[in-house]
Amino acid sequence: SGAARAAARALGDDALVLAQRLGEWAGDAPVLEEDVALTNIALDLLGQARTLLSMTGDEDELAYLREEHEFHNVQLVEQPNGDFAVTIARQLYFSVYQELLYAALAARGGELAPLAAKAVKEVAYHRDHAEQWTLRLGDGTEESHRRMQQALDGLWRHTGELFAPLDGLGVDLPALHEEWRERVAAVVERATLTLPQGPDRTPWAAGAGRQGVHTESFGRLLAEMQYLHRAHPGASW
Amino acid sequence: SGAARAAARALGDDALVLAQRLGEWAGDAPVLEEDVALTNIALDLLGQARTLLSMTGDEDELAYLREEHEFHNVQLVEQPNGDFAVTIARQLYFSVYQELLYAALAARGGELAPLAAKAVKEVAYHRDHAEQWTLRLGDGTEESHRRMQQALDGLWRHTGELFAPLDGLGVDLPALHEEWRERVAAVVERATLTLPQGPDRTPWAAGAGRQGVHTESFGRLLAEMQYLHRAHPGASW
Amino acid sequence: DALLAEFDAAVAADSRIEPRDWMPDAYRATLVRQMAQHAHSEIIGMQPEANWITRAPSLRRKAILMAKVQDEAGHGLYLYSATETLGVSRDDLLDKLHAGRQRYSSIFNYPTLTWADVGAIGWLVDGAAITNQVPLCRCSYGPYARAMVRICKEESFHQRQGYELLLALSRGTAAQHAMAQDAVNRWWWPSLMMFGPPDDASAHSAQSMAWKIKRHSNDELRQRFVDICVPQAEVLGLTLPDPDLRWNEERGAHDYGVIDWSEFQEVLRGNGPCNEQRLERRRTAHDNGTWVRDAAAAYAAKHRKAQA
Amino acid sequence: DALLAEFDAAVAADSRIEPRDWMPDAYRATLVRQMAQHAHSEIIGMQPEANWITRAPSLRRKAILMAKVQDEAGHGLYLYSATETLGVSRDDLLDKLHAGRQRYSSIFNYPTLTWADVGAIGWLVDGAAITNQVPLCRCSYGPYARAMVRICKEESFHQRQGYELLLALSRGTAAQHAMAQDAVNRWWWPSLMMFGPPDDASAHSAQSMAWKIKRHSNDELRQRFVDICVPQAEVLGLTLPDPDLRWNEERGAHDYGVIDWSEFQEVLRGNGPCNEQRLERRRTAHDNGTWVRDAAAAYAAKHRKAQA
Repeated sequence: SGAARAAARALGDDALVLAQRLGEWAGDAPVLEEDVALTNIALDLLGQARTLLSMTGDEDELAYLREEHEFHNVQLVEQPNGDFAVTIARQLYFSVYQELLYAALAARGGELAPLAAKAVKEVAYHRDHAEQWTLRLGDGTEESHRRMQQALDGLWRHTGELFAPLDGLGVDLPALHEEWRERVAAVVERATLTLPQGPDRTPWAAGAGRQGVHTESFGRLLAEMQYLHRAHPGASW
Repeated sequence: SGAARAAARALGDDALVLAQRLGEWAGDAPVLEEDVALTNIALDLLGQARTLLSMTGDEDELAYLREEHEFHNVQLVEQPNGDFAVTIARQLYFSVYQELLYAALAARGGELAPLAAKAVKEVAYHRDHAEQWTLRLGDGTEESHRRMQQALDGLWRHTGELFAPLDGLGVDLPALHEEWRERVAAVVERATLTLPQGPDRTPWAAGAGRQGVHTESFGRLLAEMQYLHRAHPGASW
Repeated sequence: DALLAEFDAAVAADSRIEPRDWMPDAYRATLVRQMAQHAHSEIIGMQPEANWITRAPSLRRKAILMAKVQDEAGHGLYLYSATETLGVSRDDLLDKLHAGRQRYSSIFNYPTLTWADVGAIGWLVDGAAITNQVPLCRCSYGPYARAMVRICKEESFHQRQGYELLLALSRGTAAQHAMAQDAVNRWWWPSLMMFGPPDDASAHSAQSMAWKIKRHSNDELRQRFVDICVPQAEVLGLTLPDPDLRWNEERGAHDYGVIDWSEFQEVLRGNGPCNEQRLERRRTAHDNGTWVRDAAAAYAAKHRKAQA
Repeated sequence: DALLAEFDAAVAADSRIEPRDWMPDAYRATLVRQMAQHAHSEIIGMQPEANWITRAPSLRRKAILMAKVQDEAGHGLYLYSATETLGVSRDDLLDKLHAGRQRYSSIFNYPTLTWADVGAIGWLVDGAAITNQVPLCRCSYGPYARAMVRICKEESFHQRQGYELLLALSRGTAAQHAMAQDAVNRWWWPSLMMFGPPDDASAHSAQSMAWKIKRHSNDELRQRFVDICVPQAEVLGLTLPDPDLRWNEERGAHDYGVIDWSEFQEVLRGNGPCNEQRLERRRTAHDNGTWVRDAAAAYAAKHRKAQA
């Protein structure tokens, strides 16, 4: 159905945009092992994006020729990389969500189940990676603790959106919210950090990526991603 | 003639690209007076660019639809803003050059003379602005001295290119080099700084913006500048 | 006492209060609060528009936008200077802004998502600002009133440019028209909120009106703005996103829908879409500039000494 | 003495020298220098290609490029590990790189100006690297030889992908074809320089050949590379920018033009187009990562203590 396709496309947008953000790290990670790990995660996400977008159209037309408001990714994934703590906080919030989501999709069967069953294994690694770093940064030095807490707090307002109902998905997203919160809280607590207390969504009603409304930095992300493709209309690469 | 048009276009590209770089500062200057001053300089340059480009074609087609290698600006103007000292060093080198160049163009008459006569007054202000800040930073604190010297040194390798002969311009650019060096040296000396000693051009023969070869950051500058225009082919704004 | 009586008489006679005149502490405090907020709004207000300088889709539009952002920096300069006549320094005011102890207009906590937002800010946000500010040109405090005369002139120029930008989009391609409509949809309600809470909930209004710092109530100005915008929207070929908007023959004015004041309060509390981003960017620019300001001060001190 | 004789015999017999074996100090120093340079080249080499990850013009190409850059990080890891078997730590090697006391391949001091450069690097730079490295798979030092086996396999994959990227451009639109030709024009000569100075001017070659760290002279390898590239360029439909390039029936090899070794020396001296930029970016990434590495170390120490 149209709604199912739109839902698949929204998940594809999530994966694509986060892959793009992680791709910005290449060569600049704090240790060489993280250059490998972050690129690895980016590649998994890019693979998921390609599968999901291809289910609903031509992957390159979708990635390169849509305007900003036609992307339906959550705002969390488009948030700038910031320092390594911000990237890890974004990974923690998103990978726990994605793991729950893909597990539910795999369990329920249907068109997305094969992708979800494969992706849930990849995402388990992403989540483990984010957890390990949350522990190290939270329970590392005073500076790393401060930065990690600040990162968790700063992105918290983009987490509520993850659990807004998504038509056509066939998964009850709001029902996953509590489980997500418990899993995140458990890691955060082990890391000697505090689960943020502020609002978990922006109060601005229109502020939801799922409705095609994004944040200022997303326009620049798209400009960079799409420029070359758009500069050569109709070319094959 | 074709060569004269190409030369006018190259000067227009210089002004356009530097205006674009200075435009990146808007809202982020170290003091409010500099938000005014840097934007003012950017506006002057943008005005020069529009006049020069319009003499050789449609200003927007030229600004928005050429590829990187079709821009013939010197590499100096495309160098990233860096800190305020880098921006000031770039302004100093370029405004002293532009003042000499426009004065020569105004004196010789011909098609570019009216523009040059007007622009030389604007550029005298740009040069004065750069001089005043070179003095303050050079003869300010230890940190500002260090940063200013580093900025002068870092950009020095892009200054030789300014005086490469430019066909069709009708001004003997190499002949202006010595005067430029003396003027820059006088300011640098008053600022208790040292005129850089290293090579004043990159040894890579192909490294000349006037031949359409640029530096890595230029591609990103163009992507940002041209994206929106290219995303709506044929639209009027 | 005599000073207060003299002050009250001057205000009543519509004379200007000048920096050297005696004034009540509360009058001074109210002015500092309002003028500082106004100055801060000019400099924070550069951010959402500067966001599009590097991406402006034609050179003509780029020049117009640069000039506008430059004017805003200039307005900031006048307003900080005018505020300094009340005995507070710009540095002090900036410190208070950066510490979150003084406000700027909440409207700048909304993002500029597309090029059309530049037009919508010009038409609606500058339009609302002018409606607010024109009466301030007759404000009882002289330096503020004079700054506003100059600012209003430039603002109305910006407002026309914004309108013209939107008109070009509205009459452009389908994608451009949609971009313009989307921007108006997002900016309309926040613009109405720029006039502040309804009169019955406005904390400072009565005293400010008595002092002739303020000359019309929030709701009066809001109504005036709505009445101006409706016919302009028609010419633009764009819809204002309010199903309750209609001409009321009896009142000789437009009725409009209920404003979501809970959103206003949230944004005011710091939870708007861009509050943190705006303040953080301002702080970063200021911090990155510290060594430059220090250098300028050191240079000036050296050369004063050398001349002495 | 006996140890040296044993070492020489092992090398002569084409046995592998292993980390615990005795080896001459100069052999060890030569290996450290060469392996460190090789490891540094992998990590600096990520920069020119990573420059295009965010702008790759199709998702398929983006995935291929990401995977390639990831492989380079992986190669860096193997090579630092292999170098550590000689008793120097990665931290120490990185410090020397950042201080400019150890080198990386000069080729990475050239910029990637267009998307086609990604293809040209794959075809020419990786091609030259493989030509250099295949003989290293039989290098006398075991850990280095084994690392090279793995690396060469992946590099030849990258080389084919680069070739295929250029082929698609060459057969694409006129603008794409021009982009490919321009990239080949810029990368051809620097690639030839990757084999190092001519044999008669090469400082370290003779001893390295005797030690079987090196197995062919610079000029031999360069000739091999040219002979491989010429027919490939023909299939690509691209011209190599050397008017003197032609088949020499007598030698059974291609003659080629004179290399501008002054450029090579300048780039080596630090005056190439990107020397400062590459090293500065590396240092910045390293410095920005200090607090992260410190945190990981502190965490590990705490939890070791907790378990003890």
